[in-house]
Amino acid sequence: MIRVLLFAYIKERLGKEEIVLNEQQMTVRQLRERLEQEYHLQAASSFMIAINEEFATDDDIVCAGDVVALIPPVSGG
Amino acid sequence: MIRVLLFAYIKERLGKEEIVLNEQQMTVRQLRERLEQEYHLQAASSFMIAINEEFATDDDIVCAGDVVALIPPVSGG
Amino acid sequence: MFAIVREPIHVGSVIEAVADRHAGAIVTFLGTVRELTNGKKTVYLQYEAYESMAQKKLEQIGQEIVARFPQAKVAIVHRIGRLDIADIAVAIAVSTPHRADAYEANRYAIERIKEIVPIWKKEYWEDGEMWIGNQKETVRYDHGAPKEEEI
Amino acid sequence: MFAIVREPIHVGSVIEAVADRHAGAIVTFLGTVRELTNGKKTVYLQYEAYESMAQKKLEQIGQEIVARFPQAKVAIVHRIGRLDIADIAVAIAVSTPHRADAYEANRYAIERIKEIVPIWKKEYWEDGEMWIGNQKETVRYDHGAPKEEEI
Repeated sequence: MIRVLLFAYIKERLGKEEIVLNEQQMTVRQLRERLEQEYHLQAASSFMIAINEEFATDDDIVCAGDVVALIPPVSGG
Repeated sequence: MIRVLLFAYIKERLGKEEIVLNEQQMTVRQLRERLEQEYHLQAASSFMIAINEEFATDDDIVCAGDVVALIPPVSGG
Repeated sequence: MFAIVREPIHVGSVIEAVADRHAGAIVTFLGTVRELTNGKKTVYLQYEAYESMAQKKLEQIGQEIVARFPQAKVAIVHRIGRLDIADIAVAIAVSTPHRADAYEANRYAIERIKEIVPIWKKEYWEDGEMWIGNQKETVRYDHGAPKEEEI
Repeated sequence: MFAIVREPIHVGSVIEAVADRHAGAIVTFLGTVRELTNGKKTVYLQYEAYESMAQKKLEQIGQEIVARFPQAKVAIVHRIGRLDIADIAVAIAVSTPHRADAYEANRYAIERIKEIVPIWKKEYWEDGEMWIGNQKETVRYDHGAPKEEEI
């Protein structure tokens, strides 16, 4: 089970704070594809992905128990 | 009569806060020469001179009633 | 001091956190809520953060600065929640022995915040709202409810 | 706010003086008394000013900044008298709509202060003292009283 945290406009648009994926292991790339298909997040390729609070690349592996976050372009400061 | 205000190490070295010159009119250049001769201020050429709180050049004229200040290299901030 | 807070930022505390006998310069940056952006009037802002990660990323920025300026001390506090015009959203204080480093390190901190710290700003105007960083998501009230276009 | 003061500088007031609905950035510079300069330990400093002219020159610097950055607001306060380690000698606050200008204008202000504002600093060490800006005037106590060399 992989938790995917949502923030900002993604959270608003999907109307929830997280998604739970029933997966044991997948690459970040696979996770992006899954989100695009299942949640119609077509802009998912422009998000950064964090695994356990560190930015990840598309080839990184997400395992069950990891906390993933979708990070749309930030605008703090 | 021209008042000449002294600051920082010049004030300390001469042991006074101002000098009074009995002149009706002189150029800044003449004033520098006078200070060098009379007060042994050999470094006077490295000071800035202010007339009535504005920096002056050597060709500017100082008149009786003006307040002159010797401004050694500043070190505020 | 690296923190994400919901209450008004106390600038004095941020500055005190970097005070140092070896410091000759303390440069502070305050990011404040500006009323006009591209001629458009902001009513208020809402900041949201991935708080635990944002905190870590602020600490990381501090470490990056110290790696480059070993005598620097850094403090960064970012506020989230609703902010009104002229409120302080972020305060960055950097102290160093000499001033050039303090300016440079401080500027570095704000640029990095805008790159890597998971904080998002939503602007509210009189006639709409928008999540900044994603211009496509503009919602104009006068055009009715948000469309169901895909994101 | 442009002032020469003898009491501790209240940084909050200097920052408040530049707060503005149109400001998105406030950059503040604090010049603090550093313990070590070129490896030499300062015990305290004494600042002296040609006060009326210094005040005018601070105002002039503010005008120079506004001429270049018309939306900038500037406040500068310089303290004189005796200052101890970590005391604030000068506080400069600049607000502008966008941050690049605030950093640049603030840096300009401190560089100009060091050029045109008639303020002088005397450093006191354990074994001597010196008016800064004129290295020749060093007085070392262990060499006895100042010599009567010409200045």
